[in-house]
Amino acid sequence: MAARMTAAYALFEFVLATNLAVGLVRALRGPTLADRLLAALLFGTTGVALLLTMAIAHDAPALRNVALVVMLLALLTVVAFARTGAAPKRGTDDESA
Amino acid sequence: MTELLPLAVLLPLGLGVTAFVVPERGARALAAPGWLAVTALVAALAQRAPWPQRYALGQWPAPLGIALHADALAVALLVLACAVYAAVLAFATAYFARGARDAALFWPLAWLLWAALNAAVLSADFFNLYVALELLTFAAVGLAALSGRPAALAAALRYLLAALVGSNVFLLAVALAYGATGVLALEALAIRLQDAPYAALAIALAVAALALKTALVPLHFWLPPAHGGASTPVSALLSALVIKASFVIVLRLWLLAAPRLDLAALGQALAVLGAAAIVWGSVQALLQRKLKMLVAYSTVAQIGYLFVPFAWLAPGHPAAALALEASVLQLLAHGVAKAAMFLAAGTLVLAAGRDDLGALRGAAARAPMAIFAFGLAGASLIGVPPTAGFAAKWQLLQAAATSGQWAWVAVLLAGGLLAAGYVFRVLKLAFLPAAEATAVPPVTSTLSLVALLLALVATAGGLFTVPLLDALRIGTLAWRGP
Amino acid sequence: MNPLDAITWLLLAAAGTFFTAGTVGLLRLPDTLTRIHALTKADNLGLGLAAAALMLQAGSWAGAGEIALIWLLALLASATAGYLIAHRALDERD
Amino acid sequence: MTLWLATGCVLVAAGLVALLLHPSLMRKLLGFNVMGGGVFLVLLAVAPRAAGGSADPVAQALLLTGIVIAVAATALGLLLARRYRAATGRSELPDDEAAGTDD
Amino acid sequence: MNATDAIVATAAVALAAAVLLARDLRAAAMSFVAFGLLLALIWARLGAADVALAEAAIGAGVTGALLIDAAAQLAGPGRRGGRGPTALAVGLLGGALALVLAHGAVSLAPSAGEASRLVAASLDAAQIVHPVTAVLLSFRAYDTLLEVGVLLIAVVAAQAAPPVPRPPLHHDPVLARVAGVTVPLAVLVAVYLLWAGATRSGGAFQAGAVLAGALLLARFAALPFDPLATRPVLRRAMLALGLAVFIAVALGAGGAAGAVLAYPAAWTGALVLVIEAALMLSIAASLVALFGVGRPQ
Repeated sequence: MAARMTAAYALFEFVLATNLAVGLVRALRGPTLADRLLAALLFGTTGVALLLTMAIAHDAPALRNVALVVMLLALLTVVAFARTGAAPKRGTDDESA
Repeated sequence: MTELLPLAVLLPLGLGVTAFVVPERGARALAAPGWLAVTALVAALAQRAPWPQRYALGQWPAPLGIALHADALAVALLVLACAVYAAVLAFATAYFARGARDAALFWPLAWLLWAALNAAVLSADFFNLYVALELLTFAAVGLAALSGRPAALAAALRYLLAALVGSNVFLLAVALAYGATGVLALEALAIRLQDAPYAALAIALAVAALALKTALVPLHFWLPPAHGGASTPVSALLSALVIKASFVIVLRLWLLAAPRLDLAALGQALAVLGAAAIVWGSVQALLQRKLKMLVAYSTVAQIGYLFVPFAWLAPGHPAAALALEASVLQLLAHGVAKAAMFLAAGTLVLAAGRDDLGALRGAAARAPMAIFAFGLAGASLIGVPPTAGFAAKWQLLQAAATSGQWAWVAVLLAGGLLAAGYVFRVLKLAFLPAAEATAVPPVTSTLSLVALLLALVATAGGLFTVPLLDALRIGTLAWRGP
Repeated sequence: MNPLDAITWLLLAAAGTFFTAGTVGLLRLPDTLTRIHALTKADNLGLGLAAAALMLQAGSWAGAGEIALIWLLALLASATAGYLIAHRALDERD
Repeated sequence: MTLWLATGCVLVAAGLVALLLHPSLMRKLLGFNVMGGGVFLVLLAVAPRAAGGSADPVAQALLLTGIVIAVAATALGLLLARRYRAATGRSELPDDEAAGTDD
Repeated sequence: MNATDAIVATAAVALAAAVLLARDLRAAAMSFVAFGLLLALIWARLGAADVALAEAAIGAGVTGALLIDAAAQLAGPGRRGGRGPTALAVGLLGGALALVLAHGAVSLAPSAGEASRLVAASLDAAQIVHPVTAVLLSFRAYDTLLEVGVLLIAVVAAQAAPPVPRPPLHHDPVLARVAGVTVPLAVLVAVYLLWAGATRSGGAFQAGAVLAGALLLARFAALPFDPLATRPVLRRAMLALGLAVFIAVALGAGGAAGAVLAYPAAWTGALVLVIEAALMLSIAASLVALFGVGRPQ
């Protein structure tokens, strides 16, 4: 693999990782649960991109399956989140239920 | 044909699967033949001295594969399990109502627990020990939660969470040891651990985790509610066997994996905690207002006797062999006695209608056999000759004498007196005239009989200590090393 | 460098830009509903571009196909999330 | 590897503290999972490196086993906790241990 | 070690903090999903594709869904975490442990890695191509056997606490459509992972988790598709199948090969596939059973 491409992948991986880190802020801040789910989803897409890149950069095709599984179970998480909406309390974070 | 070793695990495992799939009726019918099969297997295994015997699973020799390791210690535990299970299975058959939900769960869990016990005492692989411990923990927690009552659920949760801390810490120890040596088989570890940095840290973490799972004071907080709150057959299994398995793993690591490490300080710490456990547990037992909680705290105290010998379990120590024998004798003696005591206590509670010491008045008249059983078991816990308990504590005294450390003797005597205190507290109440007349359920006599028979074993055990020690030659385990 | 690699370069660069845009949007946009847009639009575009770039380098049809499938799944996931969250976000507004 | 080791140790400590301190049952289970992740990380980081940059197969197998056991423990704990909550309205264990036994 | 690794590691620690400190339980559960994903990334960066796969499927996926699902019910009167001297003591203890550990682990002399070298050397003898699969189902198959036992025990124990009844899920056309596409796909992926396990990353546990994910998705989306909705005896049989088959092969094939848990060389591939298939089904059934999601009315 051309050295240039390795550099490109490394750079792209770095950009994605930075995105992850910055997206954290939203995951930490909320304020609503929906926002946290959004952040988790951002993690999902970014993480998948990262996995796909690594699959090629590090020549580990198995990581593609990881990305596939991540995506499939991200759907499960989203649905579970939506389906437990009928919770004793809702809205922004506080435990004074 | 050492195939018997893996079969000792796979047979109860298979019985558990069967008992889980078939309806309760079938599972109940399975109890007697199942016990016979496993016991016959263990008997055949016990015939085959000299120990230790090894078995390479899948024909992959350690350290690539996992080896089973049957030494005298393991065989002693296998036999103890057979004895206790005989009583517990018989007791449970009468105790649980036919087709009841808790019965339907008890049978599979009991078999799976037996498989876990055998797996834990036979394994000679650090990570495999972790898996076996998980098997043991999950089965025990499930049994503790059996009744599904809120109190049982709380106790089971407390038990589970404590055990999970232990599991993670134990796995951490495995990680460090594997990183340091690149192997998981205990003998291979023993050779490489001696010069590995932080080898002692790995062993110390593992021992701490196991102390938590064995409920050594001050890590005992989870035990009384779990053992005292469970259904009676379960209490017997948990108190007599489960904590013993995690203790055997401590010995296993001590003797097999770390013979070349200097663990004197750790040993002293364990011994001191053991002494503390004897005093603290006995005092708590004296203060309890519920019979089964009293018995549970007595377990906390008796665990102390298991750990005190670590004061002398050091390479080349003159009392090492004596100490090891004391520990193993206590293991067996307490296993039988405590199982008998819990079965008797459960029967008394059943006869009295509620678990409350006050309700014991007149128990001697209501359930004489149960009281007798309780008394005999108590005698063994106190250490009255010629009970097995006496033999164990006598061995311990000799070890203390050999090493000229008389402070321990004081602790042992104090423990005996306190034990006498809480046992007689129960007996005194039992012989007082009953406050109110209570209808005694007919099943009581059957249950009492089972408890009594086991208590007799605990009593007579002491008479056979010498042949037993000759047969096991436990002492030779000390520092034979790999 | 050969044209294939050059295209990959460009696509990855574009993808990176869109990802960053999505993240910034998630951070800066005023409320949940608009943030949904940031994510579902920009991020999936970014992932799409990245997927395209990597498909060029996948080397095997199977690999390329799997990448494409993953992207489609991502679209489905974020669309669903957008739909569901929009509902929840609305009734969480108070 | 040092980076991953440090990360693992921090996770272990954080998870352990939460597991011991948090009164809420679910938070304890979260702590258990975080601690577990840390332990796995330490295990994989100290394990010998296999050829070709891929991790040690033995360590990978151990982690797979550990992950399955962890999910089983979490699920069991959550089920017991839910049942307990439904029966008593509490999502925490009573403070004094003996309270576990009266019924 | 490079910048990307450093960022990922930092993010993992920050997310752990988010998981442990979030004031809302569901928020904590949500953060845990992201945390699991980050762990999967870490495993991938450490070259442990099999673990990454399992983490994505089990750690982040099923566990995350479990936590999100439970959080709604367990959100309690928020007595905040321990205060006072105990908290301080435990906190210090934790910190100390971290330091000692870190120092101990770092100062470990790199071991020769004897076990893993033996694995590499014995792959041909084991007749299994993928090293991790060889360890899981041949060299250390006993671990795996007991582990499946752990899963079964968890399922049995869980029956002491029957699932708390929950409100029936209303039919949501969009969800039904999405699940209608995803569930069959997930089933396919599960089978693919099972089959891939023989030669590449993958295997029964990952496959079983993905299959469980599919079943749970179907339930959450209130799809009529539910293989587990059958007579209790059959359901229990499905849960026990994996362990039963494993034991049967361990003894049967072992008898032929001359040792428990050994395979006759010619049959290794087939037997391993049989075991893995049975395991996949039981693991999926167990995870769903442990989830305690009532079937839609």
